[in-house]
Amino acid sequence: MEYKSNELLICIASRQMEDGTSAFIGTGIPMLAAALAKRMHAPNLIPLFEFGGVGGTLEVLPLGVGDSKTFYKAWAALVICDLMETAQRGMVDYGFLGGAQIDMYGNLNSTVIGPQPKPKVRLPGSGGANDIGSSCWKTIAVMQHTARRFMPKVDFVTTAGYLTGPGAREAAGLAPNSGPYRVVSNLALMGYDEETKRMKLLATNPGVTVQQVVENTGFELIIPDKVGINEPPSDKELTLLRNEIDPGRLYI
Amino acid sequence: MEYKSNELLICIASRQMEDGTSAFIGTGIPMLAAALAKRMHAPNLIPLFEFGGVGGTLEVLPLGVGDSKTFYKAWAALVICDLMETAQRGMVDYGFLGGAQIDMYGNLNSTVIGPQPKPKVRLPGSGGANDIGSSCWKTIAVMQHTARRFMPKVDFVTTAGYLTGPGAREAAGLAPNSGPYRVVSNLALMGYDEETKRMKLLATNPGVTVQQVVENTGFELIIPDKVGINEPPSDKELTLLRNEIDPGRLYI
Amino acid sequence: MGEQESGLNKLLLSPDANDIREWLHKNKSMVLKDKVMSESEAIRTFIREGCYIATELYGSVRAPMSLCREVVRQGFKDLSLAGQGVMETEHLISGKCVKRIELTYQGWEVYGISNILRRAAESGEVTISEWSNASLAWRLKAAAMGIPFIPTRSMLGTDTFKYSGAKTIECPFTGQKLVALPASPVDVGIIHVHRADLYGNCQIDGITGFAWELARASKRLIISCEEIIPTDEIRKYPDRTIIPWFLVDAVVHAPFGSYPGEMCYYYERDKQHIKDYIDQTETEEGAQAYLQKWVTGPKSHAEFLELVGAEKMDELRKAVLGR
Amino acid sequence: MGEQESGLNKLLLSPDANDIREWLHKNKSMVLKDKVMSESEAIRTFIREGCYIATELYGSVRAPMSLCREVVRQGFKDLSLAGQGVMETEHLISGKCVKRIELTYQGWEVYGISNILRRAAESGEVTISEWSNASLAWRLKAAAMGIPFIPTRSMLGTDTFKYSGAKTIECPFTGQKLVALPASPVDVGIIHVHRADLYGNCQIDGITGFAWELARASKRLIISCEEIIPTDEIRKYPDRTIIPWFLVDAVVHAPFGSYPGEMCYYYERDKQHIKDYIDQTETEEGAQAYLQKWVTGPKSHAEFLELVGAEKMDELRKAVLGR
Repeated sequence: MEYKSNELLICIASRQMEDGTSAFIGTGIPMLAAALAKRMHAPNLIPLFEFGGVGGTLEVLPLGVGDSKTFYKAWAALVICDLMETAQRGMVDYGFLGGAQIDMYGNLNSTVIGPQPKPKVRLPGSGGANDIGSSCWKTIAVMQHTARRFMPKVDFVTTAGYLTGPGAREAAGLAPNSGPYRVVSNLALMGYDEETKRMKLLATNPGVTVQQVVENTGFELIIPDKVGINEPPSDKELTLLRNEIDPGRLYI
Repeated sequence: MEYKSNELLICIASRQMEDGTSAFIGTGIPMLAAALAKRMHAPNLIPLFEFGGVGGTLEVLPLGVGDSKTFYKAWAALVICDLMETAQRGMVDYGFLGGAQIDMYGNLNSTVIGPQPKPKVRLPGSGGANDIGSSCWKTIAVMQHTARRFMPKVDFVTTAGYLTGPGAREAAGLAPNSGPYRVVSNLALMGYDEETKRMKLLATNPGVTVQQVVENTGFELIIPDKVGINEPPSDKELTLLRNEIDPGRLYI
Repeated sequence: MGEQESGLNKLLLSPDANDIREWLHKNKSMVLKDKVMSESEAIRTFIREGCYIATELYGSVRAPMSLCREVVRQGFKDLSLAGQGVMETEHLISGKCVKRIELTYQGWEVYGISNILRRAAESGEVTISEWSNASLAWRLKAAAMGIPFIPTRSMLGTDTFKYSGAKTIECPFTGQKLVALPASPVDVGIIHVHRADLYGNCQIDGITGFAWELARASKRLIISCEEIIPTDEIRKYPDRTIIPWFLVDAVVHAPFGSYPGEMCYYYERDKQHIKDYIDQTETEEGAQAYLQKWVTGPKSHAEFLELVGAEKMDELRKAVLGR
Repeated sequence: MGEQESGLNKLLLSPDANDIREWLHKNKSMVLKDKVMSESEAIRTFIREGCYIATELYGSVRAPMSLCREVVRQGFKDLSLAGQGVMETEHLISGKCVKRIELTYQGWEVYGISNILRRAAESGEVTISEWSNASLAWRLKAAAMGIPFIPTRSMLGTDTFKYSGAKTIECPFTGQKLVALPASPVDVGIIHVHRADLYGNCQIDGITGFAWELARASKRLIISCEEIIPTDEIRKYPDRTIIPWFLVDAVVHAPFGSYPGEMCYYYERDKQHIKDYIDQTETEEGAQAYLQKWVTGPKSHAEFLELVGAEKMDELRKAVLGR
């Protein structure tokens, strides 16, 4: 089946979600990805919404992280502090993040382009991103892949990735063994090198070459000897997305 | 009408409660005093129970500060942290306290007689007393009056009074303008001298002489030129206490 | 102890717990009295130029829209804002009521960024300090607890910290580096709830966001509610009271008070209205035209609801998800 | 910075947030599974000698009596206890299960002091550090929040502070002296609730004491409940869930689990039983006789309830105050 670019993004993001884990879900692609994962390989994935929804069915798509659909048939409708503290306590596995810019250590900018006091472009700000990036064990960024977004130094570190490299998170006071895990882009899937904490290519999307990924990345991306190729969305994934998850085409 | 010693205590404690104020109420005498005050001069007194009951009617007497009667027809059934934080924020006017020992600065001991690690008598411990004494604006102690209980130096400061005198609460980090306000005993009603923060006699109970109060006080009590005499329990007070407030004679 | 770092921005209100104690003691009381009044009276009575105000919840969900519209109507020019909001706070910015924002997020989630915030921030019309969702909620929690700060791990190592007003500290027990979040008392908190009695005892259905924290951090608290219920109903279910009366200064009866946002179990959001609004606010002229038609045009919430129309409200009531 | 003062007593568990993070990550999961088991299995599975345990609520109100009796039955000898309790914790002391207490209050309120605590403390059988009700609750709250300490004004200037394990600090914003309360994670928390589903999602009526805090501060959490309800009922009222399943390790069905204490809206306390118990515990022999008859005598909660008798339970159910 034919598919659109954001359908591919959703499917690849979805495949990163592990059954039996918990994940902070933001509005948009992560929401659809979680809804898809729950219907595919991860029925026991627990979606958490930062304003309090815990374990909702995602039968009806929410339009925001405080939306009543985030706790429809959920096990608990709690409060923002409780959910953020649950993450701070170390009980949340994954967090999904977005942003306008990312660097090779996975630091994310969703605050400003240009200087903060007089910005060229004012972006929405941290929201829950900084908290999720500080406290979840693993974060997954979902990004548009261009050299202006994958850049050597982000204008503003909204959310901590590995900061300046190995040991920097711990030196800053953040919890050991936490940090960026994956980057899902329209071109490829990236991870991080264990030793250097630098972003590395894991797999290219269907029809995308390694060369294209490198050209669209503004910093030196680690290219391992073996780079995988992501499977395109399956018919089953697409059918679920289009017919069950987002029949009103709010997002796709 | 004839009355018993604890009926007198209850009535005098009750008269210290001001209409339109809030007070942390402990089990026993303060509970009956609050129930009486609400029916006499202070219908708008708001009783607070530290485990969460706010504004209950006290139609049925509770047996403890967590008892379901503390929130029967109450406006709110909250939690201990919330109530203690409300006091810490400065929203609670009065707190009632008890203890085995008190000194001239109103410091209270409800923890141990003798050394803490190997006590002669182990008492219950602070409970909410320390918190109430730290955070309420004014505290009222209800005590049995003997020279061994009103003593120069308490064995253990469970709950801060004026500590070592003027300025000591503030130096310890406690909020300005808070501290001990009244002591209601079976012999007399005491207050504190504004300047020295030392306990002073305000009024003797019916049939008690100033000399008797002094003899039963183990420290130098300030005796002002004018000492009042507490009114005995009125017929109305006694009738309310016996017929409405504690008809089952749980406390009186 | 390691070097203490400080965020660059000044706090809008002092986190000093003693000052707040004295203020609350002098100005609030536990006496139960009828606090029901109109939007107009509530805003006029409790908001002053220079005030630091905050709204709850977020994202067109249980947002105090009728009260925010009234703030714009009364023409305030110099407010400070705790910036966790969407349409409610956009109105305040668009209405030129706001000079300073302690911001965590101002955007439209799935619908994209806030053009109104962009114009205000890029022109320098408002000054902004940066915080995260949790750190802002925790700052309110510290104020609610009556303590001057709360420690956390959020914001460590980032520019979000640098452009905040927080400080780093060392844990006295573990030596760990932490962020000390200063308590954030607010001059006026504005919260929309499902039900309240005339004294201000409030019930909320569904997630309660940061209503608990904001209610307790507010020196003045204005409540709007979908329904005013008998106080006996409150007293029958005291365990449902999330905001007790003594925190509340005004109770405003505002059915559909969150419109065009949603109110769980009561009514759905008006997606089309919101979408049209967002399109319209792409330009400053469009934003001002919206304000004129929907905010300053109607003179009261009742007039606003006439503009919305009974049919639309019926439709949104019917569209709501049940339990 | 002024001189830092430290309480004399060592903490029983480290407040280090990183250690707790690692432990929870390794040992807990969000997977939904049937956790229903007996008192015997729950205690045997999750409590070990040396554990630091804590119960909720307090004062013969919603106390996890059936679970505490089972701890005594299983003959533990070296537990540490967070001491905010009455009969529930007296049983543990009387049963010689406890060596160390972080105490705030152990007494009978209107009925006077605890003879069992007196004997244990005065003989040196248990060692005690001192805390206040709020400081103990706040210590649990700090653990629940995932932070190593919380600042407060309580305990300042007193011997309660001196015999605690807290420290003083200076507020980085105001310079005010504060008490830093170390987070108090507990090895095993034990909470009795009105209703739970088989996964451990819990509902409580009335005041919720410090259930929220203890549930989140507990590395292992054992729930007993009056009723096990269908999970669909939980999902219909997600806003009633105070303890979500992922905090819970065991769900024990224990009707009249708080007897002889009360359970609001379900049953009254058995005043006579409590009064007789207190009289009997004036002597060590009496206390041991009570334990033999009521605690170690019956081999299970079911046998205990037989001893209580259906008639008594009916009477207490009827005596309860409504809403």
